[in-house]
Amino acid sequence: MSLLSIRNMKTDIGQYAVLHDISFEVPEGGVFVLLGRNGAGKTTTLRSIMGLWTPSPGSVQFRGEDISALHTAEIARKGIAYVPENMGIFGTLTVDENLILATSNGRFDPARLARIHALFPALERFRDKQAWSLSGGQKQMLSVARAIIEPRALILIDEPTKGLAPAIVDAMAEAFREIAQTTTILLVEQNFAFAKSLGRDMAVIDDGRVAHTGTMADFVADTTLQHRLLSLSL
Amino acid sequence: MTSPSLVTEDLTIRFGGHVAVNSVSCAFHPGELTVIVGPNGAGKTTFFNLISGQLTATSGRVLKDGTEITGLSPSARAHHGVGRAFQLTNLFPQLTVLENIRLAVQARSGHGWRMFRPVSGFRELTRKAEHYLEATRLSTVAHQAAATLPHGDQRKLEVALLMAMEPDVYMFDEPTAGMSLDHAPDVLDLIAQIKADTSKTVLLVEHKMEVVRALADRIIVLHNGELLADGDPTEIMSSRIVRDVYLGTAQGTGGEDAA
Amino acid sequence: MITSDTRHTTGTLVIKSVVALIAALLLFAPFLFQDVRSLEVAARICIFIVLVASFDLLIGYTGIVSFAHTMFFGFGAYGAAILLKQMGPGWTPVLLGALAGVAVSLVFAVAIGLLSLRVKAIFFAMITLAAASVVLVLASQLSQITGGEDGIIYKSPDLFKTATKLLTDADGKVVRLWDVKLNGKLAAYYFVFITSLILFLAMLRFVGSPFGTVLKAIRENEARAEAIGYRVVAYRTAVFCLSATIASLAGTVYAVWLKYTGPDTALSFSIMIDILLMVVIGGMGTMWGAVIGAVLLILAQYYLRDLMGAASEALTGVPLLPELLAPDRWLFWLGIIFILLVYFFPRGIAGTMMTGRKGA
Amino acid sequence: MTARTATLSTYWDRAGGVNLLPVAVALIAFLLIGAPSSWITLTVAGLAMGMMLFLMASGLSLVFGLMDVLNFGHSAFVSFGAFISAAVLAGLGGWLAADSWVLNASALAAAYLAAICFGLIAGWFFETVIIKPVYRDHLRQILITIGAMIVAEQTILAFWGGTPFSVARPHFLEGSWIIGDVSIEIYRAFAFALGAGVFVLLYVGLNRTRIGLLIRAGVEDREMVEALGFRVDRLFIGVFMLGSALAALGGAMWAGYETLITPHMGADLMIVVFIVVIIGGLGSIEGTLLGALLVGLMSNYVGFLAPKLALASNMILMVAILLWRPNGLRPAVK
Repeated sequence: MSLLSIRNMKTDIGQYAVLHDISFEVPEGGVFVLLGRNGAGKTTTLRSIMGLWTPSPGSVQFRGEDISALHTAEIARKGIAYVPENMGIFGTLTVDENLILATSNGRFDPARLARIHALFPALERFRDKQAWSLSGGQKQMLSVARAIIEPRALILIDEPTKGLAPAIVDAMAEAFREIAQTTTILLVEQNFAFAKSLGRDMAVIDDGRVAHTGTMADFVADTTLQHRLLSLSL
Repeated sequence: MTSPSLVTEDLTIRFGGHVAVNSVSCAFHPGELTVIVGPNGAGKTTFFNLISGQLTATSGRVLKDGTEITGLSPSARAHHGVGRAFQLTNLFPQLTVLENIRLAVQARSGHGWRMFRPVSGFRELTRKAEHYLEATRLSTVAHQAAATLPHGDQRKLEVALLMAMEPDVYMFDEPTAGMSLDHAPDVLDLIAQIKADTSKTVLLVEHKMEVVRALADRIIVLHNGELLADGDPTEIMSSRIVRDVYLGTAQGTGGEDAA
Repeated sequence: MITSDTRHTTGTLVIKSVVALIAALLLFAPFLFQDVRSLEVAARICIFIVLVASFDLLIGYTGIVSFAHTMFFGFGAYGAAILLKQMGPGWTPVLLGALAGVAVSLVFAVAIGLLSLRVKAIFFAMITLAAASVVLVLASQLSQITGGEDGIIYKSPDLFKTATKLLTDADGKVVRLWDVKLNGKLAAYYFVFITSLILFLAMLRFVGSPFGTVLKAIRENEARAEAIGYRVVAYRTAVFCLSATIASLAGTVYAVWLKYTGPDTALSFSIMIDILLMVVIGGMGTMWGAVIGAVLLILAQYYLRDLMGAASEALTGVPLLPELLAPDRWLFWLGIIFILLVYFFPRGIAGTMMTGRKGA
Repeated sequence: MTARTATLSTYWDRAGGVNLLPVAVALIAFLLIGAPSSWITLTVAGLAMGMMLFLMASGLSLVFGLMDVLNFGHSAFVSFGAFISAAVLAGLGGWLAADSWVLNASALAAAYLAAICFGLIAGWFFETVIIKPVYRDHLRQILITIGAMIVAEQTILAFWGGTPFSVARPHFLEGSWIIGDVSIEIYRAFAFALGAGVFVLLYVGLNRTRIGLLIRAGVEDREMVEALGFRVDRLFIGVFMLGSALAALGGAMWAGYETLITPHMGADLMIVVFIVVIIGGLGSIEGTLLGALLVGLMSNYVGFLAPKLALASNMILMVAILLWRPNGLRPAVK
């Protein structure tokens, strides 16, 4: 059974219909990549899963349970974490405060904190710094760290490599590989090289619809398909 | 060569410690269509915002036909002939398509302050608006509220608004974003028409390579806010540096930008 | 959501015919309703239609929420009142008063506009509220000029004296037309009616003009309006000034009609509340809504209260209910109706009726 | 910017920045007033008034910061707090008249508690019934809350009538302390102390507790707090209730300060409260305290120096500050 299954999801934002028909299945484990052009509806898909926009009723099943009508906070409590495109860091709070906020009871599990500090040493060094003073890459690390400070079943991550230096992108890929061993990741990514190296399954969204689903290996092998869907023609 | 209609000199903007556009100097000439490419976050939209006035530069200058417009408001720049369309649909949602276009025509005509004659009395406004309706093939939906249009038509209306402003410099920010490939050609035809008028300068941010190949007279590559390359399309598209940027092996952001 | 399309649906026709009927009733009011109180009501309706419509230019057409509208109304009223008091009855003080009221209103409107129209709508609402209340306090404190809480009583121009005979018959008696004396009172009413009509028609012109379309564009999408070449701050300040000017003129006309000006008739916050209620109940962004809202509320103000008084007396003995039904408590019920309306019919009466089928 | 102004502003920031404004106002007033004894009396009055304004304004400001909701009917809580506490005090006239200090204080505590309880319940009702349906629609929010204000004011009129209502004060808060030629009204000192106590509690609550952490995070990015699994809407009801209770407490204290109250007091105070939050910057309680102290001090100094300008002085202060900082002195980070 798939962990998350999206069936005929439609989402309107205000007066605009943004998602027309989105269906795909995210199996348990590994990294599932959502690809698509700018404005195709990838971010809206993640936000709809998270309940930040209202998707059509019955369209989102998580572990077989319909979550499309739940409140965002309840969806989060089901074990879904969200790392938004803008990272959603609380700038006036310290790094530790940002992290502790993401725990359900206000206490760190020492082992998980140690694991996070091992993955992202900067977060240990700047524990008491206000988060706005971090660099872009460190903020991204903090945002990801928040998502794994407690065990979760699924993490939705929106363009984590946007505007990051290559060294940090590499560190991020490393971290994702580690996280993916215990947690399923649904990744929206524009950086194809990055997506390629991580993804097991994938879907392409175009104009608010799913244009293709399959495995990453097949997609990488099929350049015509890539060309048609992503215009990778350079 | 003609004198440039739009020039940026050392154009720079910082947000806190982050330099989003870094000392970009570039001249754009009438009769030329320049495509601006670069990975996401490279500063393309910010560069546009600096030219059209949604953002004000930290340092550097913007010149239109030799007149400095760096500190002006967006509306003043529009009156200097710098017009732009937006990446995200940005219309007057409750007004009809015709009303949307007529507003742009009217802004150009300077009739916005006339308050004693009904709009219907300004025949030439309506006539011009209808002209652009036809040019963009939106006549059939002229009396529909903009918000009720399908996405593709909204993108066309976005372009129609820009055309109705009749600027000298046209700036398109991903005009086909979110459009499926079947609908994109309509918008591209419109841009090709504009390009055919040699008195106009066109700037285009675009990801789709077939579009770039079909339309570009020149390509500039932005990367981490800096001007990385500038030149002839074939030259740029085959250049090593651009490939590296796009395939994520260059220093700085990796990025397969077409996604 | 405010509708912009006024295409010819049945609803539109109904609203327009109702407005035409109201106009006809107001035109013949002195002949149709021959008691003093009714004429008072009719004149008040005329003035408030203008006042509410000028407020609609802000709230309905441009999306600006101001609480300073009575302040401008008051400037116009006090301008005429002070000069009529100082200079005695005549047309010069009325004209000068109107001009002075408009001038002061413009100074305030420009100052407030430039200071705060750039900021968020909520800030603007708070700042106008603060400004209006300061002016109200000043008006009651500067009693040498404004008469303080008591206000000013004065005479209107001679033409409007009840004793003035517009037409006399052979015996020198005032001519009656359908049993109505053609006297100064009648002239005063038609002065109110005609000036109100002119101001209202002028506003109808404004909203249908290119200027009006720019206002709607700003309401819909401020950033895009700026991007296609409209200076949003300038337009907002302009419409704020325009609306202030009309409110001020309405104030002058009302001062001439009432022959009394005080905080309660021209400046108080309760007038501002009335205006808000009228524009919302009538329907924002339609102009016709202003007419319907003003008529309904003023009729309620005058006649519903009598009804409530009767009900209150009938219920003597029941706890609290008589208190809530007392004529002075009519605002309580209006407040509740208002809240329900904003929830369920945010377009108001005119807006709800005139909305055609979607996308029609 | 020249190097010189840069240095000046650095000094300014290091010395406490905008927090120094009330001190600066007090110093200028000292020079203008001349007589130290009057100055002290006025300063105490100003600080007391500032603290009461702070109580009334803090809820308004926090609610706006957290949910982008501005409640134009906030003044209803102030009026109701005043009337309810006055009614309780009137009802407990026996306790107040008694010689026992304990009974006196109990009557006052009962009155304040009644106001606070009312604030909590009314706040809950107001948020769920009035505000919730119009989140994110500022125009309708303004209209609805104005409507609610009308209804609330009319309800007070129906209950207590339109005539001024006199408020009893416990005996031990009457009179003044005389130190040399300086006289300090005891009630003012008490109001200041109580207000300061509430501020400290709020400050500690916001900065040292988990709920406070959630509120501060929610002010910055509500969606993200929800995505972390917390119901900000429920938290918001709590904050709204707290804000209403504080406003009611402020009203109750104000009733004792004025000793004569009318149903319009809330609406009149509302203007001052708005000026306070505009000056302070919406969304932060530090900013609100700053604005409240400035307004309190200014009103008292100007009321002494040029009585007719008292209310206008607040307006002038607001205009000056907005010209300098369009978002107020210390707005919440957005």
